[in-house]
Amino acid sequence: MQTVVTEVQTRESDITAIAHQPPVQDGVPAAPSTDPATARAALGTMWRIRRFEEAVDDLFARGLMHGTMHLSIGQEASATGVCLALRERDAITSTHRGHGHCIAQGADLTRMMAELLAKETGYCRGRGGSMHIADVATGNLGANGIVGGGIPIAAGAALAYKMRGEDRVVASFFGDGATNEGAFHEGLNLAAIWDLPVVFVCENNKYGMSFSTEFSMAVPHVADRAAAYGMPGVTVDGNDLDAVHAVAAEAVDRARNGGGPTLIEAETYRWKGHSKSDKNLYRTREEIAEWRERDPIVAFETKVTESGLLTAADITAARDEATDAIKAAVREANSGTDADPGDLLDAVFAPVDAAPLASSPNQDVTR
Amino acid sequence: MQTVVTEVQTRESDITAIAHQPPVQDGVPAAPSTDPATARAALGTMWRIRRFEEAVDDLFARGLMHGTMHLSIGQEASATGVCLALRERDAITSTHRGHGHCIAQGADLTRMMAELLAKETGYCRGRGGSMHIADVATGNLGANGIVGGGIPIAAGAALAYKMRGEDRVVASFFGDGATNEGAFHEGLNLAAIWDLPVVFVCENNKYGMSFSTEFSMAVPHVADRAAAYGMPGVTVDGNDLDAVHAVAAEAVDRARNGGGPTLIEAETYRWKGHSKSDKNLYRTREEIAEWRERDPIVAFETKVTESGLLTAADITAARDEATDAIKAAVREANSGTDADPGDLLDAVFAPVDAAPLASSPNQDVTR
Amino acid sequence: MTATLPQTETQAESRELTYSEAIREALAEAMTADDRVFMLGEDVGVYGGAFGVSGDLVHRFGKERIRDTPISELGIVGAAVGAALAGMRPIVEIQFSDFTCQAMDQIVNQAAKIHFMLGGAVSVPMVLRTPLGSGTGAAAQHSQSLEAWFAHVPGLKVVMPSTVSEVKGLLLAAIDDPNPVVFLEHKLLYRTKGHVPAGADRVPLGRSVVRREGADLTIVATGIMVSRSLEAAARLADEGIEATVVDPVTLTPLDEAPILDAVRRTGRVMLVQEAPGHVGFMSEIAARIAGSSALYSLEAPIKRLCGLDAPMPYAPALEAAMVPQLDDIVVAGRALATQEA
Amino acid sequence: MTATLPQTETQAESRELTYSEAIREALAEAMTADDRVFMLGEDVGVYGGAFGVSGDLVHRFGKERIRDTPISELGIVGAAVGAALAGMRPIVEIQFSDFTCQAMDQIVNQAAKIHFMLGGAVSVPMVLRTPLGSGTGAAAQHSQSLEAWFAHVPGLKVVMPSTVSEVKGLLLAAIDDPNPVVFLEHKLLYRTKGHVPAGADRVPLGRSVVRREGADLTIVATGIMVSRSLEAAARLADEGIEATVVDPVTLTPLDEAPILDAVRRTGRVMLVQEAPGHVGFMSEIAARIAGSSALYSLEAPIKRLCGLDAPMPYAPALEAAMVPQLDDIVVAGRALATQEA
Ligand SMILES: Cc1ncc(C[n+]2csc(CCOP(=O)(O)OP(=O)(O)O)c2C)c(N)n1
Ligand SMILES: Cc1ncc(C[n+]2csc(CCOP(=O)(O)OP(=O)(O)O)c2C)c(N)n1
Ligand SMILES: [Mg+2]
Ligand SMILES: [Mg+2]
Repeated sequence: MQTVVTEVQTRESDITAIAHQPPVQDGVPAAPSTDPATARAALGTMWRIRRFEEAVDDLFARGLMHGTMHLSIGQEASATGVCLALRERDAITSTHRGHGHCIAQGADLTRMMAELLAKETGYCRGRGGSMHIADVATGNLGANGIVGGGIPIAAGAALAYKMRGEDRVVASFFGDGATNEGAFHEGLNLAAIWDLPVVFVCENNKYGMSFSTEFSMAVPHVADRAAAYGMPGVTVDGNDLDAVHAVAAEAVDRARNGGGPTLIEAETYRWKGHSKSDKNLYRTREEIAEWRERDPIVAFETKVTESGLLTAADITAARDEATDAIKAAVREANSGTDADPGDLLDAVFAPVDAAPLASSPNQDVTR
Repeated sequence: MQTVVTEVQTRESDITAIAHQPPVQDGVPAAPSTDPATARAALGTMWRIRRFEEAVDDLFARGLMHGTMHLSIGQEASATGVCLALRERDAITSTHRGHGHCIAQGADLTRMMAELLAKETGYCRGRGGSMHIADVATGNLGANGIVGGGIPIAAGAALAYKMRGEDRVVASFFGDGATNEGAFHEGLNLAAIWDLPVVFVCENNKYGMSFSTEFSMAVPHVADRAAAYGMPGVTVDGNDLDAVHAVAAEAVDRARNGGGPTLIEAETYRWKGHSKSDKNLYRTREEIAEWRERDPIVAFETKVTESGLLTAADITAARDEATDAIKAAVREANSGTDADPGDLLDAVFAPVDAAPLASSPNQDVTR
Repeated sequence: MTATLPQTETQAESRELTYSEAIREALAEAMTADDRVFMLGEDVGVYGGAFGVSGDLVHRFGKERIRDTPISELGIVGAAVGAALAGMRPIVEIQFSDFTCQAMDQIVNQAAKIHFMLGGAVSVPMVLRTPLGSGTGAAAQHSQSLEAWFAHVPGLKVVMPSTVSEVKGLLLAAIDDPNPVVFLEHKLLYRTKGHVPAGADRVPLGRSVVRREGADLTIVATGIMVSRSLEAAARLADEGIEATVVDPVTLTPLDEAPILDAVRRTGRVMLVQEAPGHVGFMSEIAARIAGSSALYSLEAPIKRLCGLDAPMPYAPALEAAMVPQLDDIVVAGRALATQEA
Repeated sequence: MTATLPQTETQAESRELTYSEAIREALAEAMTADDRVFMLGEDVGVYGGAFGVSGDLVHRFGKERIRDTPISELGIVGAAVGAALAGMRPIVEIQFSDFTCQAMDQIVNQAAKIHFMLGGAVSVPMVLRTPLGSGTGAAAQHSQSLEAWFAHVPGLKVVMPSTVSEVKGLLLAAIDDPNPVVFLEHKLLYRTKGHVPAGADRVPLGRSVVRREGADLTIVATGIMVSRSLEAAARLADEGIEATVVDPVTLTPLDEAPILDAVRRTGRVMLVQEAPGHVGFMSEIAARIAGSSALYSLEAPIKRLCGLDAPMPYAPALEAAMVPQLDDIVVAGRALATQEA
């Protein structure tokens, strides 16, 4: 338990460096495309996600990374837009396709990369890998290898905040495929009946692995499912950062003020296969090409340069900084020590005697 | 497997004795209250359910019955109305509160009572008891001790019928509480995307054990949940036999003709406690009294006598016949031999060598 | 031993309570002492719990902390995991242990693994209480004993309290524990009575208890089989056969030493559980004995007396035939003790 | 032996196939021979299955019979139960055995018990195929070996095919069987090659196989540990230590005689499994030995060499350290064989 506490303290300084929320005017948070600092930060986040995953793709291809991986390239706006709408001390639950969420919450790229490279210096000491990556200090309650696994967990965290009278919110990410799991139904129902401060964010990238949403559900939109829980459901262009941010900000605000949960469906697309073993037999080249045209990063760059908010130089700088940051992260991560098999058995249980829990602060996985 | 086949044959004659479906005029089945034979049969069924459960209640109270029990007294119209809308060779899945469904499908009262009295002559040879009672020959795929357990099973049976091109329908009974289980969500979604011939029948008796639907879900009606699956959802007065039958007949017809599933919510009430251990602390005497006023049997009797369809003598006869039938069932059941602990281990697996499956007819649990 | 609650009162004071009351007392004391502790489950509120364990707690602690839930086992266990991650101390009740099947993903893939998967950054301090066992005529979907499953999952602690006097202290220790603890209560114990310390004394997890000493035979038993075995041992003693009875109490992490010691002293072992024998918890006890030097002390094959490998039937005679009864234990114990070495 | 399919072809013909191909061949032959057989699961259609097992079957049998499903493990296993009750022969694939946790209610409370609960009036002829095990860097939620759970559930048959040459015949026998069969395929076996009979010969369930004879030591191993143990046995043979290797193949119902016989002949036993040892399947094997007269033949304590009692880590070195490797088996085998009696 002590570890957690120390962790929170060391991380504090880094995190405040991350421009998180756009300024609020007349109670409404400004669109990212209208505030230069926010626009720059958001663009930086999206590029960090993109470059991080390109690096991961490359490391896997060269046999330098192990296991499996699920890339969110093409989906950067939904992670970024939602997390931009959160405050410090809010939390998220993430998925198997979770690098973007983790980065958007402000995790350290080196420790993320170190985790994927199976280093002791990684966020999970090499025990978790890509599918379980989490920086608890930035409020990430964990990626999850189980489709839908994070949904009831998000409801539970929100319940804790509500019971303690804290005005904190949980954003729970999941895919379209996850909405067919019982966990989705039960988690949303609990959040609805208890008016919990959760925002359910479905990143609808049209497929659960190979199975199209056209066949996996009998309603046109995931958001239609909100009706079963008496909560607002809204579909948004998940590749439009401003649009995602706007619906998320509204939902977060409602959640924070006791208005209960919302189901957001962000329509987006993954450019890459589901995982390394995907031969893309279930979708057409044309469809992929069409969505690549709708690159969320390019769209945002075009918008903010056309409006004159940022210059071409700002754009280049954002991209280059991200590129450099990832390169540095790979380099530094690589120099970390490998995860050590020595204490596997000790690591199974949290020690009972380490710190009497009553005298320790609440375990509280956010900055 | 041979047993099943024999079973089907011996039962055939009894079952045709049960007036099952009302006559169809202009493609629409007549309301039970408009056809004397149907009205008589339906009333007989409702009384058999009522009397059967009263007898069970009494046997428990006197310590002559073991285990636990869940009575559906007050809910007779929904079981009766739905099963009346089914044809021979259609199937049902039932619940922990399943005596009514079993009787409405035409099961033999003596074998039911024998089961509850833990006799070798019971439907399940005393192995199942009340919570697992089933007469497979009348298409009952089983009561279920697991809340929501029968829902995906119903979808699977319907899938089998559809794949084989048979025009058979499955009605799946469950309570309001069951609609909060993941199994409900997953079962309805499968039925929806595969356009399966299932009718989902929620007997909304306002409580899942002690928990009111007011608190267990955030929508006014269970039927509202149909929207998440793109299927019709309809709420009906579950104590009005004609009304239940009408919506069920429409849904069954749609299912049989390839129109896919329907979610029916039959609003009703259980007069008795959830089970023997219920102290009724969660509901008021007034509420119970109010619903007792809305007795589905009395309502139907009033309707058909006021309309002149049946005479007071018909009514008395229906009730007395049921009373006598139950008395006879208890008597006969009691004279059966007790279930025998001898073959417990042999009964775990169906024998592999008994009959080569390829040469046996399909296992097919309906008359 | 870690303690959330102050350990002020003396152990001297004790009252006769039922097993249910002792559990309820632990719940009440933990909630009084620590705001983070709360309880959720189906019908735990005004109904008082399917087996009456929560009783009147909702009136003392309110609906927020004695939280009725919809019938959604997966959802509520998941909610407990999330609440634990966010700093609470949830206690979730599953009405019958059979319904943990609905929640297995959250129990096994989430609660048990999160601490390890996240490299120790967080833990999941929650307790999952659930009644198991047969004897009530509830048949195959309401009578299972699934302790072997939980014990096999690394990351879960598993407790099977067999006595009224310890159940309170064990539950308090489980609530203290920073790890997920599965707390398995036998239905037939709920109404049994015993002396319970008035204070908040913990009974530490992970300690096997020798309930009786005897030189001829060791009986290892869990749950409801502990009292049944003690009764059998008393009967055997009348015949001059003295049995040691060991109760592991905590199945994971298992304290094997007292068991192995007893085997070394007695040379003969009988393992008694209610659950079906095949790949059950007692298989592990047999494997521990046969895998240690205690093997060399064995004077006869290890006798397992377990539930039959069948689903639980409804008929009372069949239900009784399914699991070891007092007479079965006496007969098997006598046979074992008198068997030629 | 019961047969759904005609047993015309001769056993002589055999081709080299991979384990995946052999499974696919069984699926195809069963579907060709019997209209009732169909397959459902996530991504079994055009994707060809998460591990490529169904491959091109959707093109040969169509989308109805090679049925892609939403991500709804509970729902699809339930649908298989219902289809089986209604006269079909469903084969359901769960992508990773970890996700059987989602479906446990339908597997355990429904499929396994319906035949018994309904007094034998119906049976549930279905096969649940699922890959288990580690070795792919997929970490704690995608690498479990849960065979002990299934084996502990009365009413389920549990098969763990360890060889390419038998997997086809075992799957055909599983499809024939009128009971629910859990068919556990190790991921690392999928690409291994072996000779497979061309015909539809069944390999009956419920028979342990002695894979190698040797007088010094008995190794009992399951799944991926069978080939690893055979390799270790070959190495030990180079040192003059001769091991018998027994593979139970079917965990429930277990054919214990060949194991006990081998123990009687060799006096020393090592039990090797990938799953964590605590309350695992090999605990049962140890219990069977120690519970029989084979006990008297033991010259040393029964050695269990199992996965560590921890969740599966991601890092390759840690993942490897978690489960018995070739060297571990050799070292432990040597120690056991040379231990003083
Ligand atoms: C319970 C469970 N079932 C199946 C899987 C295997 N699986 C991993 S990701 C995935 C697809 C998920 O689809 P979706 O929720 O839409 O997320 P996406 O991958 O599209 O981001 C599947 C089937 C899993 N990890 N967990
Ligand atoms: C999965 C599961 N959870 C909990 C229970 C315990 N239980 C039995 S019936 C019941 C209430 C069911 O409510 P509802 O579905 O509305 O049916 P009703 O009893 O009102 O007919 C509960 C909680 C169970 N049998 N199965
Ligand atoms: Mg998707
Ligand atoms: Mg109800």
